[in-house]
Amino acid sequence: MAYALCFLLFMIGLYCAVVKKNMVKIVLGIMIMEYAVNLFLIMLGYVNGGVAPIIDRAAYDVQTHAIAPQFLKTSVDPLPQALVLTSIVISLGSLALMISICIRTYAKYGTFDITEIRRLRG
Amino acid sequence: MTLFYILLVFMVIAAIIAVETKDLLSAVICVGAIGFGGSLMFLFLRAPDIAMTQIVVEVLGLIILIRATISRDLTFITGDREFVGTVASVVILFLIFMAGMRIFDALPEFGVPVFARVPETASQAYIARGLEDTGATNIVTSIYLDYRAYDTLGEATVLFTAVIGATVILRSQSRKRLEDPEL
Amino acid sequence: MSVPLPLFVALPLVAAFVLPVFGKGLKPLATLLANLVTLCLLVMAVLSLGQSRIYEVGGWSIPLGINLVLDGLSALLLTAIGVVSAAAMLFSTRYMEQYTAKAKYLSLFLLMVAGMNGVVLSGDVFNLYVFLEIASIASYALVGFGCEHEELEASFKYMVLGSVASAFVLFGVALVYANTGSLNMTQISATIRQIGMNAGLAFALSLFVAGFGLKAALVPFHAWLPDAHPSAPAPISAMLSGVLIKALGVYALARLVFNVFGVSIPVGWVLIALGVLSMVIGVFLAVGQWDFKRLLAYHSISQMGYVVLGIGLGALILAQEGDPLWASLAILGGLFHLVNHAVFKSLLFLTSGSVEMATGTRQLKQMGGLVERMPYTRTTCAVASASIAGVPPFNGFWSKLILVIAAVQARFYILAAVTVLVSLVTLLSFLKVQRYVFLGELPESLDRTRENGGSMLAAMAFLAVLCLAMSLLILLPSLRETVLQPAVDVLVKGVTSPTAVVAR
Amino acid sequence: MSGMTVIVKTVSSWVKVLIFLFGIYIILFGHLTPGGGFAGGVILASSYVLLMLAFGRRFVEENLPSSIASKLDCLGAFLFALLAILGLVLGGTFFANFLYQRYLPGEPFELVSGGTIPLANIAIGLKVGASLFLVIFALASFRYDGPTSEQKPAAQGTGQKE
Repeated sequence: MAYALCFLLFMIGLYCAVVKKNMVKIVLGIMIMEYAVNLFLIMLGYVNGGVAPIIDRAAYDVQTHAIAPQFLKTSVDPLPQALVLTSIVISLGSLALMISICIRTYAKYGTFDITEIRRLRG
Repeated sequence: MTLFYILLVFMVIAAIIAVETKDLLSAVICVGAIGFGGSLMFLFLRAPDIAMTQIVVEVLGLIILIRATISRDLTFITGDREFVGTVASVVILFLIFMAGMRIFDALPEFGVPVFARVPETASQAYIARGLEDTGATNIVTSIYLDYRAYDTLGEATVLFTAVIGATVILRSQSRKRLEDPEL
Repeated sequence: MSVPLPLFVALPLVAAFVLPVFGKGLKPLATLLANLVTLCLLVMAVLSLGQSRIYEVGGWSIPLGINLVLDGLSALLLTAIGVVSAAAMLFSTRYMEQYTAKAKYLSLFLLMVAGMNGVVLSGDVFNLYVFLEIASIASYALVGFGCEHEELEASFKYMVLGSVASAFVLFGVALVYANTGSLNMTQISATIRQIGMNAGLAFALSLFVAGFGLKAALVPFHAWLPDAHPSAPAPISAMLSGVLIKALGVYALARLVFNVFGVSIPVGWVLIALGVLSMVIGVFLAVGQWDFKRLLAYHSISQMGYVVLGIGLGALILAQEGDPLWASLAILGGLFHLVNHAVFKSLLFLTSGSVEMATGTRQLKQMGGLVERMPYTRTTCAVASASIAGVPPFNGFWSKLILVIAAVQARFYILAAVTVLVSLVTLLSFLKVQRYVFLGELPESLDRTRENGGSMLAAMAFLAVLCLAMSLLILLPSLRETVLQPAVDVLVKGVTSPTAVVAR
Repeated sequence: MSGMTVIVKTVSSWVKVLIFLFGIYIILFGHLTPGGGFAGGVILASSYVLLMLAFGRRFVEENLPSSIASKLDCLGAFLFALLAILGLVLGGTFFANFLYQRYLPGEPFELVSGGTIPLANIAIGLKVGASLFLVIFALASFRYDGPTSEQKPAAQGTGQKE
C-alpha cells in the first residue's frame, strides 16, 4: 500500500509532465516524478523498528573491533540511501538547467505556454 | 506506520494541488511542500543523510523555481493541451498505473528490506564490514565516497555539467557577428 | 597494451574540468588540448578492440564496488565514439568560431564524450544511469547552445522528454534492486535466472524499453529528435545522431535485454516492431523535408530502425531457439549498421554544417549549383549519401545486405522486402539532396560562396575515407574477427556471455 | 535588487557567519555524522544566497566574483578527480582509498579517519558550494527586459520554415 501511494505520486508527476502546457508546470511534474522514485528507493531499504546506518560508540567495541549484533540486525539498508544521495543531486542539476532554459525561452517568446512556442514543425 | 501513510497522503494531496492549481506560485510552493514532506519521511525512515540533503536542496530548488516564476506577468496559463491528446494520454497513463499496481504483488510488504530476502547482498556486507574496510562510521558515506565513489564522481560531474550548461544558456550573446569573412 | 579502463572516462573529465579556466588568450591552447584528448581517446579505443576484461573500481570485489566491463561490444562502441568525436572536434575547431563561449563548448563536448564512454563501459545499472545523465545533460545544453528561438524550444522539448526517460530508467533500476537486491549486471542476471521473471522485473524491463527507446528516438518516442538534432551546431548534430542515440539508447537497451534480462519472444517482437516502425515512418517523413538538417534527422530515425531491427531479429531467433548462425548474422548486420551509421550520418551532418556555414541557409530550395563552389564538400557528401542509401561498394551496402540475408534466411520475407524498399526511398531522398544542393543553377545570392578550408575539410575527408574503408571490416576476415565478431558474440551468448563468466 | 531593510541586512550579516561555519562543520564531519560534502556545500552556497537576497546582487559580486566562483568550481571537481587518479597511482586502482589502506588508517570516531573520505568530502563541498552559487548567481543576474529586447521581428523566423 505504501509502495502504491509512491507509485501514484510518480504517475501524478508523469501526468503533469505529459498533459500540462505551462513550461514551469512540466518542470514541476518531472520534479514530482523524481521525488517519487527517491522515496521509493529509500522505502525499499526500511526495516521495521530499524536504526540509521551510522555506527555510534555504543555499537562498536574498540578493543575487538566488533560491531554490536543488534546494529547488524536492525540497521536499515544503506545502499539505497547512497543511491538517492546521488539521484537528488542529479535532479537538482537538471532542475537548474531546465529552469535556465525556461527563463531564456520566456525572454524570447514572452510566454510559458508551450502551445504558443511552436516555431518548429513538420 | 500510520505516520508514513499520513505523510504519503499529504504528499499525494500536495502533488494533486500542485498539478491542478491555476496559480504558478502556489504550484511551486506545493512542490516545496512535497519536498519537505519527503524530507520528514526520510527522517522517519532512518535516513538522516538524505533528509538533510533533501531539505537543503529543497530550499535552493525553491529559490531557483521562484526565480523563474516571480516578477513575471503571470499569465495564468491553465488548462491542458489538445482535448483528444489529453484524454488519450490519461487513458494510457491509467493503463500504465493499473499495470504498475500489479508489481507490488511481487514486492514484500513495506518494512522488510531487500537484503532480508535475498542472501548475500552487498548491503549486508556494507553494514558488517563498512567500518573496517573504509574507516568511516557513517556507512552511507563509506558507500558514497569509497565503495561507490565512482558514482559520486559522476554525480559531481552532472552538477558541473548542469552549471556550465546553465551559464551557457543564460549568456547574453550567443553568436559573433559573421559579416567579416576573414573571421 | 592494455589501457586502464577508467582512463576512458577520467581523461575527458579532467580535461573538461580544466578547460573552463582557460581565458580568452588561451583559446587556441584549449582547442588544441580538446583535440588531443579526443585523439587520445580514439587511439585508446582502437588499441582496446578485441580485448575483454573487467576493472574493479577502488579495488572492491564484485558485489561491493562498481565494475567496468570491456568486452567486444563496448570496444566497438568506444571506437565509434572515438572516431566520431575526434572528427567532430576537429570540425568544431573552425566551425565553432561563429559562436561565443568556446571554452565552455569544448568542456561540454568532452563531458558528453565522458558520459557516453561511461555508459558503454559500465557494468552496474545505477552507474549506467549516472553516466547516462551526464551525457544527456551535456547534450541538452549543447542543443540550446545557439540560444535562438528554435534552439531553445528544441532544447526544452528534448530536455523534458529526456528527463522523463531518465526518470523511467531510474524507476526501472529501483525495481530491479527491489527484486534482486543487486545493482551489478552479472549478479542481476544470475539472480534472474534463479528466481525467474516476475511481474516486477517485467515492468522494470518495459520501463527500460520505454526509457531507452526515448533516448534512442525509436518511432513512438521520436518526437524530440527532428527538432533537437537540427537545432544543435553541426558538430553536435553529428555527435548526437552519430553516437549519442546509439550509446545511450540502442547500446544500453541491447546490453540490458541480452546480457541482463535474457532474450524472450515478446521482447524480440517488440524490438522488431519498434525497428520496422522507425524504419518506415522515419523515411517517409524524411522524404517531404526541405530543411537539409531536418531531413538528415528523420533519416537518423529510419536508420536506427535498421539497427534495432537487426538486434530484435537476433533476439527473436535466439529466443525461439532457431539457428544461432542466422541470429548472429542478424546481430552482425545490426551492429555493423550501427557503426556505419555513426560514420556516414556524422559525415552528412558535417557536410550540412559546412554548406550552412558557407551559404547561410539550410533550405534546400534556396541552394543549388554548389558543385563548382564547394567541390570537396560535394564529394564527401556524395560518398556519405551513397553510403546511407546502400550503394555498393560503400559500407552501408554491406550492412543492409547482411540484414536482408538474415531476414530471408530466418523466413521473414516481408521484413526483407521492407528493408529493401526503405533503402530505395532513402536513395531517392538523397538524390533529391544532391540535385537541390549541389546540382542545378547557382542562385545569385550564393555567388560569393567559398569552400571552407582547413580543419573542417580534414574532418570530412577522414570520415569519407572511413566510409569506403569500413567495407573492409566485413570483407577482410581478420578484421572482422577482431572488430565485429567479438561484439556479436557478446550479444549472442546473452546471459552466459564470457564477461559474465569472467566476472564471477 | 538593491537589498532589503536594515534589520534584514544586520541579521543576515550575522547569521551568514553561522551558516557558513555550520556548512564547514557538516563537510568536515561527513564521515562520522549525517551530512557530508554535498549537504555542506549546499549550506555554504546558501549563506551567499542569503547575502544576495539581503544585500542585492552587486554586493555579492564584489565579494565573490563569479569568475572566481567558476574557478573554485573547476578546482573542486578537479581535486575530486585527482583523488581518484591518485588512487590509481598510489593505491593501484582508480578510486582506491590509498590513505586508509596504506598511509593513514586513523582511529574510528576521530576526525582523521576514513582515509580519503574527508578529503573527498572537502573537494565535493567546495565544488558543490561554488557551482550552486554560480547557478543562482547566473539566474539572478539574467536580465529579463521584456520580450521586445531580445525578440526578433516575428516575420523573419516564421517565413523560413516549411
